[in-house]
Amino acid sequence: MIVAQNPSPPILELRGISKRFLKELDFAGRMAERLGADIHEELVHAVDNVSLKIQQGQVVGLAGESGCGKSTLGRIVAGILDPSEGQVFYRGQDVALMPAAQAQATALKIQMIFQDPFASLNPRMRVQDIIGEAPVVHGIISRKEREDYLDEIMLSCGLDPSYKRRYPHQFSGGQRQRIGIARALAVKPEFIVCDESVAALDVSIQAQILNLFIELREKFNLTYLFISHDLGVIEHISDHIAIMYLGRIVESAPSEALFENPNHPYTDALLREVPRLENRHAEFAPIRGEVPSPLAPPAGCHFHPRCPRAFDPCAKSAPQLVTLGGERQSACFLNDISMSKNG
Amino acid sequence: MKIETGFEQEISDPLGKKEISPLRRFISDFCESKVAVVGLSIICVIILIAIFAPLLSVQDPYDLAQLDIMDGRLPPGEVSGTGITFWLGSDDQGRDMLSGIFYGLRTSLGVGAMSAFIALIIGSSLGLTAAYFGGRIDSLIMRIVDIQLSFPAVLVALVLLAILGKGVDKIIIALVAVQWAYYARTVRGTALVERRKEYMEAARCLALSHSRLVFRHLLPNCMPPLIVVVTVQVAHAIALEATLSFLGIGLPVTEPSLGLLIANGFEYMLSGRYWISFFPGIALLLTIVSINLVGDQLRDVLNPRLQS
Amino acid sequence: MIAFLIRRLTQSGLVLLVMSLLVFIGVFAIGNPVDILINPDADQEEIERAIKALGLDKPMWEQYWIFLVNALQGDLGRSFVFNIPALQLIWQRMPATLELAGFAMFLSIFLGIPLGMIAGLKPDSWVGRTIMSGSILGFSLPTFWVGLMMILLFAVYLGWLPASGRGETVDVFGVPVSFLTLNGLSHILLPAINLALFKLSLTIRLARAGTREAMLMDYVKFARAKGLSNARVIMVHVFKNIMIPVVTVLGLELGNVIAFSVVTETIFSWPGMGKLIIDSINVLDRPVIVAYLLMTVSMFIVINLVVDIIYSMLDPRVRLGDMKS
Amino acid sequence: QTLKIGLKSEPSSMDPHYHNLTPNNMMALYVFDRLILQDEKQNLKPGLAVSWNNVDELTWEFKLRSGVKWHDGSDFSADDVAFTIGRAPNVPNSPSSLGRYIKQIKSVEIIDPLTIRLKTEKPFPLMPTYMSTFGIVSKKTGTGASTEDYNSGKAMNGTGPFKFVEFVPGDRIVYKRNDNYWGEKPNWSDVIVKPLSNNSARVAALLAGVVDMIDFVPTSDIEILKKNDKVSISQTVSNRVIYMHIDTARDKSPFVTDVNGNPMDKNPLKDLRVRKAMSMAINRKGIVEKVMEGVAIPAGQLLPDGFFAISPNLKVEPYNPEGAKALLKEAGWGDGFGLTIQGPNNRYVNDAKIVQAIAQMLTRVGIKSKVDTMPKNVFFPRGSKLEFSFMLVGWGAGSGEPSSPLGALLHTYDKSQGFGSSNRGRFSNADLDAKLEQALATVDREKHKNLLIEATEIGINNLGIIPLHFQVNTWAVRKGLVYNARTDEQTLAMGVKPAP
Amino acid sequence: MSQSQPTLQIEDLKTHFLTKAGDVKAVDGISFNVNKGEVLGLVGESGCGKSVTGFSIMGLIDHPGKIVGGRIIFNGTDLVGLAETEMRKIRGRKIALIFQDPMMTLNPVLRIDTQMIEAIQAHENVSRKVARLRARDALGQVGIPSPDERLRAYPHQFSGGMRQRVAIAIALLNKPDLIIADEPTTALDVTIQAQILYEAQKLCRDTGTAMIWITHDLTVVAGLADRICVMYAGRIVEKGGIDEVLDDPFHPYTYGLIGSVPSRNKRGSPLYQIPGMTPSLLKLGSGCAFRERCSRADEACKNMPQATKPKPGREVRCFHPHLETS
Ligand SMILES: Nc1ncnc2c1ncn2[C@@H]1O[C@H](COP(=O)(O)OP(=O)(O)OP(=O)(O)O)[C@@H](O)[C@H]1O
Ligand SMILES: Nc1ncnc2c1ncn2[C@@H]1O[C@H](COP(=O)(O)OP(=O)(O)OP(=O)(O)O)[C@@H](O)[C@H]1O
Ligand SMILES: [Mg+2]
Ligand SMILES: [Mg+2]
Repeated sequence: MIVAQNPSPPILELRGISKRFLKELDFAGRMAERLGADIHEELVHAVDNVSLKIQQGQVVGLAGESGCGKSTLGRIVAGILDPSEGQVFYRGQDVALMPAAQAQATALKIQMIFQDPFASLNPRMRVQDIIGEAPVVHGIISRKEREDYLDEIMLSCGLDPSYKRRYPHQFSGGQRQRIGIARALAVKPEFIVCDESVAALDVSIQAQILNLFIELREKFNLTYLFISHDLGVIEHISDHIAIMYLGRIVESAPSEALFENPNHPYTDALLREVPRLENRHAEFAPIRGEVPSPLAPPAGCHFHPRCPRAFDPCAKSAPQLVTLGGERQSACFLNDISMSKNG
Repeated sequence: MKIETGFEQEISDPLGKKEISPLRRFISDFCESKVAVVGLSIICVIILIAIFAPLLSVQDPYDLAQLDIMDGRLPPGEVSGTGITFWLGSDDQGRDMLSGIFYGLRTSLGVGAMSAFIALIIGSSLGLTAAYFGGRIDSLIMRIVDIQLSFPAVLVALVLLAILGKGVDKIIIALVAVQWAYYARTVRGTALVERRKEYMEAARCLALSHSRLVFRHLLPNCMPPLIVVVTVQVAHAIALEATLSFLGIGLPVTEPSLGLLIANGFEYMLSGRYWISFFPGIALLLTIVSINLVGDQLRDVLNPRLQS
Repeated sequence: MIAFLIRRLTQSGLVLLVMSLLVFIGVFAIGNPVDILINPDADQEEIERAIKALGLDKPMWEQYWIFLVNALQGDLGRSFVFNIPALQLIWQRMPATLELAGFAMFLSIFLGIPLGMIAGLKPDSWVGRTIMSGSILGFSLPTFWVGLMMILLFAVYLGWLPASGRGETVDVFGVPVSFLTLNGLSHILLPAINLALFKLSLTIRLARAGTREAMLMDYVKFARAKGLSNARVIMVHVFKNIMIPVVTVLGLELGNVIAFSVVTETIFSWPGMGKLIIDSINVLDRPVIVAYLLMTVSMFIVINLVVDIIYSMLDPRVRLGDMKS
Repeated sequence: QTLKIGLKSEPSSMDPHYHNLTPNNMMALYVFDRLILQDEKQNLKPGLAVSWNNVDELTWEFKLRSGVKWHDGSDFSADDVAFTIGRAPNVPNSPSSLGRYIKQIKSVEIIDPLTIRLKTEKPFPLMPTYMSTFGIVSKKTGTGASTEDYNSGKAMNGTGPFKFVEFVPGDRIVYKRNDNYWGEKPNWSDVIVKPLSNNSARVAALLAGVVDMIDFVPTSDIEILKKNDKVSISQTVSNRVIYMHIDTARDKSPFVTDVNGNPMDKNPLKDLRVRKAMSMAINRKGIVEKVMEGVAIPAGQLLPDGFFAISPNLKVEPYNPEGAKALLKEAGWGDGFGLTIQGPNNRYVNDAKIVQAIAQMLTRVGIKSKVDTMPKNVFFPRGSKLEFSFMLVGWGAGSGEPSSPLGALLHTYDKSQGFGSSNRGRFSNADLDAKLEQALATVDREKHKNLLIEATEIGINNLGIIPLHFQVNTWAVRKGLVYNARTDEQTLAMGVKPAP
Repeated sequence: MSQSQPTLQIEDLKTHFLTKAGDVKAVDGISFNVNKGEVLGLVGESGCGKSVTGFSIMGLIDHPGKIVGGRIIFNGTDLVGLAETEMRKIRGRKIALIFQDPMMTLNPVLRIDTQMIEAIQAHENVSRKVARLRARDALGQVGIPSPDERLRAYPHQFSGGMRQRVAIAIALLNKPDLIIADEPTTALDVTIQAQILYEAQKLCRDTGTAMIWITHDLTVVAGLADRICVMYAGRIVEKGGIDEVLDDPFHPYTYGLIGSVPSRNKRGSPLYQIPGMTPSLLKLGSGCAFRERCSRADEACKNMPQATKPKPGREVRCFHPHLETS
């Protein structure tokens, strides 16, 4: 009974992840700064204290405007970047503390699919090497099994195996994206980070790839962290959605709940601006202003200068992400008020 | 935004049956320019001549015992004391100009290619190291590169050769010393761009080793600009060697390169004995111009920005 | 800007130091200038006296130290050959070289950019092809060979232009220049063209590549969509963009022009620094060699600095502070 | 009328005493007279001194010319000569001073304004020759004047045929005629001297009419210039002998190898027979004809015919490759050996080509030769450090007689006495040493001469050096002019005259 | 809506690129009208010829391209074959163009004011001062704060959205009759896109400027356009009022396109998927270009279908339109 109530740990958990990019000054720069020149170290808080749990088999969407830190977070999850602070747990184990062999195995378990179908494939390798290199190197398959294995993977990604001796440039964008997916699948991952994986594709192709994602998820029991700035796509594919603004998660909720009833004013505004087929002759009422520079984010709640409902405390301190019942979390001072009213 | 031309689409049409490797595609692009193809053919001929010079020559112009000073400065077509016909005349030492040019090509090309090759190895390893590891290593290497590049090549070579003395090895050292930095800079530049591309991230995601990343993924993608730099630098090296020989430093006189042949014949120019300087000059011109023609077309073909 | 200057100055100081040391060691390694300078008739005692007089009997490190201390006070030593301060010797020769280099640069810029732009605008026309073929030739021909051919053709066979020397000069602010008199101009023309040929080709290629690239850019199309005349699009939008690579590369090449004048000056007997350095190397006149190299390097440093500043003015996207070198 | 001269070598300074170097000494002649002058054949003739003689073995008396005026108008006197003798060896920073020609003078005695006596420690027969090597400067302007003052013209106050106008290093030197010159007045009101170091450029400048006269016409262009009707040529043999210096002293010589190029413990060059064979293997006529294009004279001794103390017994070694082979065999080197010949490539006329030609010839008789030529700046220091085995060098006897090459090249190396300073082969022969030293202490002209001839014969017969040829120097002038070609390679505007 | 002549009337326009590999029929016989004050949406997948249509109208086809047939009647004049000098007077003054990538359309090395003032002075003989004032007003009009200072800035000092607004301001400078907007929001975030769409909409309403909005994003057109043309492989396969077409597409391609847009009611389930991919314009056969990917295709489709008008105000090029659903 107790065991049942304590389900297995989430496949992936982020705790207090921060990533800072610091552009340091060299010797001359420091001298000049002393002398009063207008030069400073530039610190970008790309990801700021993000916590997130992803359950086995879930698709978690991560949305937000350009530069809000989505890709950075995705890269940290995929192990390409190390976080400046915080821990990444994979199946309950801190990735940073794993012994080397296990760390490598985990690294293979988490794969990434990229945005640019042109830049994400090595133009000087044949498809068979792009897909087949890593499984052979890591001993997942033997060299002899390679051909069959390639055929199998390519087929499941909707690629004709007879193309495997070709180079990436001989494929269309959609096919290239499939090759990228096949490359990731070839090392038998459990978790896939999709960073804007359909953003560069035409609608009709985009639909093909989205369908492929859904299909593969069932077939291989995959878990996705699906990053996109296109809320339509996110809404379509995700079970759970996290909205980021300037490095912080401002709201995180199951998709239905989020779209039905956004809590954070930023989520609210964002959702209203998503163009939809159903909205004809729309009256556009945009949020004023643009995302501030991450070099000098506004104090307090980063969103407050653009927020129609901002009030005093918003400029002073940053609201914490609080659980609002169910799986919904939001970081807004308005919730404190409504909660205190309710309570 | 990429504008796709019909041409490219045809080649890359995944539904089509044609399979065209990058090499084939590159060759077809290259052959677009007739001049470049002519240039390439000339280079091939020149290389063949250089390789087979001993078979093609009536005389070993580097073997003093085969030269007779009494055959010196014969005009084209004259017959030497030993019965050899000097089709392009002979120089002041009685060296058959045609044989001299064949051997000179050998030396010039050899020196150019060798120095470019060594500089390529040194420069690109340093450049790759700098780009891949970044940080202090990068700054250190690149500062040295900057310093090296801020010295004009002629001067460095001049001073260096004055110190080192004569010899094929010496001139190769000098040429490498003035060339490596170009490769380092080029490789680093491209490697920095390529390193940030998503395929590198993907490769890292696949937990591949550093050496695999650098040599199998990064290096091949840095090649196109390198190839262009190599051609240009080979041409430069040949010209620079000729210039240095002309200034009287560089190669030993008994084993003249094209530049040295020109320099030797230069003083006979005014007196009407044009052949000593003129024919090697033409050979040098042909060599450098055709290398540059090829390099030019390579630059166009390999430049992603001009590629449709 | 300050950071940029500090970075540059420290770097330059280092370069100068390292370079002077290397040259010092290098020249030391070649040998003793006295063997060449001295009259062959001289006996051993005389040789020793001369070695002492030139301070060459001291160990190298001591010589270098003495040199450094003096150099910091602006004294780069006296020419062994001419017995005048090496710096003064170079100053005397510098205007001639700078004039030659400047004139060559002038030619390559004012011919190269228009030609390159024409070739870039009409890459497939016969004009464009001719220009490009010409530039490949100019790029490939070794300077010395062209110089010889030019003398042969223009001076000897045609007799149009003088073969060598500098011709009449006029003092402008105390600096003799020759391009102001007809005679001077006729003297400078051949060497300047000779020296300019390579840079001219380079400029043509840069301008052509830049133009071709710019013409493909959206902003050119947008400019035309605004209804601008072709002339304005080319002279303003395209031109300003190609100026960036042209100025940067040519600026840096100015250093090379000055260096390459070694060859041109030798052929045309132009009384500049290039000839001086060759002569000095031939007689191992170490103070002059070191001073010359220090001077040219300093000149490069200044040129690079100016180029970077111009670059940052031409390209508003660039901040000087971010520049490394 | 203006005369424009294109010179191969530029003087390094206008100071007549700064640098003992042919271009300097020659340009100094334009402005500064000497006590004794040399004619174009290097015979001595009166200059500022009208006569000279020995008062005793150790004292030389010079009678000075009267009525000579300095360019600034003041009078010339013995004071100036004394001042010059004091200054010439002591110019600060001089890389090569004139002290060599003056150090024998123990004291100077001014008898009257036009008589001066020079005393030596030992009898010194070369005194008049040495007094013809340096220009006399004015005491008035010269006192305290530095080299810079001469370059700028401030101290350029001479008695010579030309007055100094300006010196722009690397570009030109300008003179104008001294209308008050005591001797024959030059034909030119103005002279512009331009340094044109590049051979072809110099010829081109003459052809293009930029200059009226050039020196060191490259051998390859002489033929065509002779045919050109706009110019004329004047030639004469020079006092410069081109020779091969041989390592005759060491048992193991650095560049002698066995036939296969391996180092060898024996030095065949020590064997006179081998040296003789090498000399016989060299086709001097071939070199003169083909390399020098006829502009040289095969040499059998240290100075060409017509100079002082020429041996009538020494003949040019005939070309005899068969004899050379036989001789080599006799000496036990029938299989030959390996040798690298060094030489400069920018010092003498066609130097690098001669080296190659010699390598050809030696190879043909079995001495496998390689060639290594280098710029003079590298060559001479290395040669002086005895790094070579067999090298090409040249020697111009500035004094016009054989004691200078004998002392510098063939006398045993002796630092303390200043002998053998250029003896890069370390040839040593006690007989020769004795004869030469005796000659140098013999004031009697005839005895002196015979001793020198004997010494020369010893040196040449023992092949301390192998003489190749004497350079013939060539000047080219615009048609309508003639130049009295000089054996000492000097190019003097005074010697240029309109063609008769 | 008045019955006056449409601002732009395109009849059977054909623009081909005569490349070495063959003729690329980028635009192959399209016809449509744009009326005053109307927003026409031109949608289609990448490479179907949308931009080429826009450039054809502007007379700015790149080198191997040529208008090989048809007429472009703008305010009564045929622009095809118009002299370059005449065309220049129309460009930027009567018809303005906005491009997709705001990073690329402004010249990076020229200041904003230079680029705006030249656009005015190219058409009107006014002083710099006056032109500058007008430029400032235009910037204000598109909602750029403190336009006076911003005029002196360089493009790189602006964010993407701001740059696109500058481009719009430039388009507005000469109060054109027609604006061709070629995917002006594709590179922008949703929030910024909303701002641009807002400006564009306001503009058409306030000034009565007609607009052709080129995009591949049906959802954007849905909110903005009055009428829509769907392009496929150089031809317009369907056109009509926005509501009618989106609610009731006739052409199988339009049908598929709409089906493949993710939307609320299709969440989680697979999207409608058009098989295959866009064909190469080089190798188009004579028949319907879509037939390879079309589920309804049959022998008839090997011929080129002609435009039919199954309903008033609607037009479709298909032998087997989805008429039964309506
Ligand atoms: N390597 C880096 N060095 C410095 N700053 C960086 C680096 N990578 C990202 N940043 C900064 O971190 C912030 C977040 O970047 P990130 O790429 O994660 O944004 P994003 O949400 O993926 O944006 P987009 O939607 O444009 O892809 C940005 O401001 C970016 O400039
Ligand atoms: N300069 C050119 N040379 C050859 N073909 C061209 C050229 N420009 C465009 N094309 C062809 O014309 C066709 C239509 O191009 P166009 O740019 O109009 O497409 P688009 O619909 O705007 O696509 P996108 O959505 O990618 O902007 C393309 O297939 C392209 O291959
Ligand atoms: Mg991103
Ligand atoms: Mg387009």
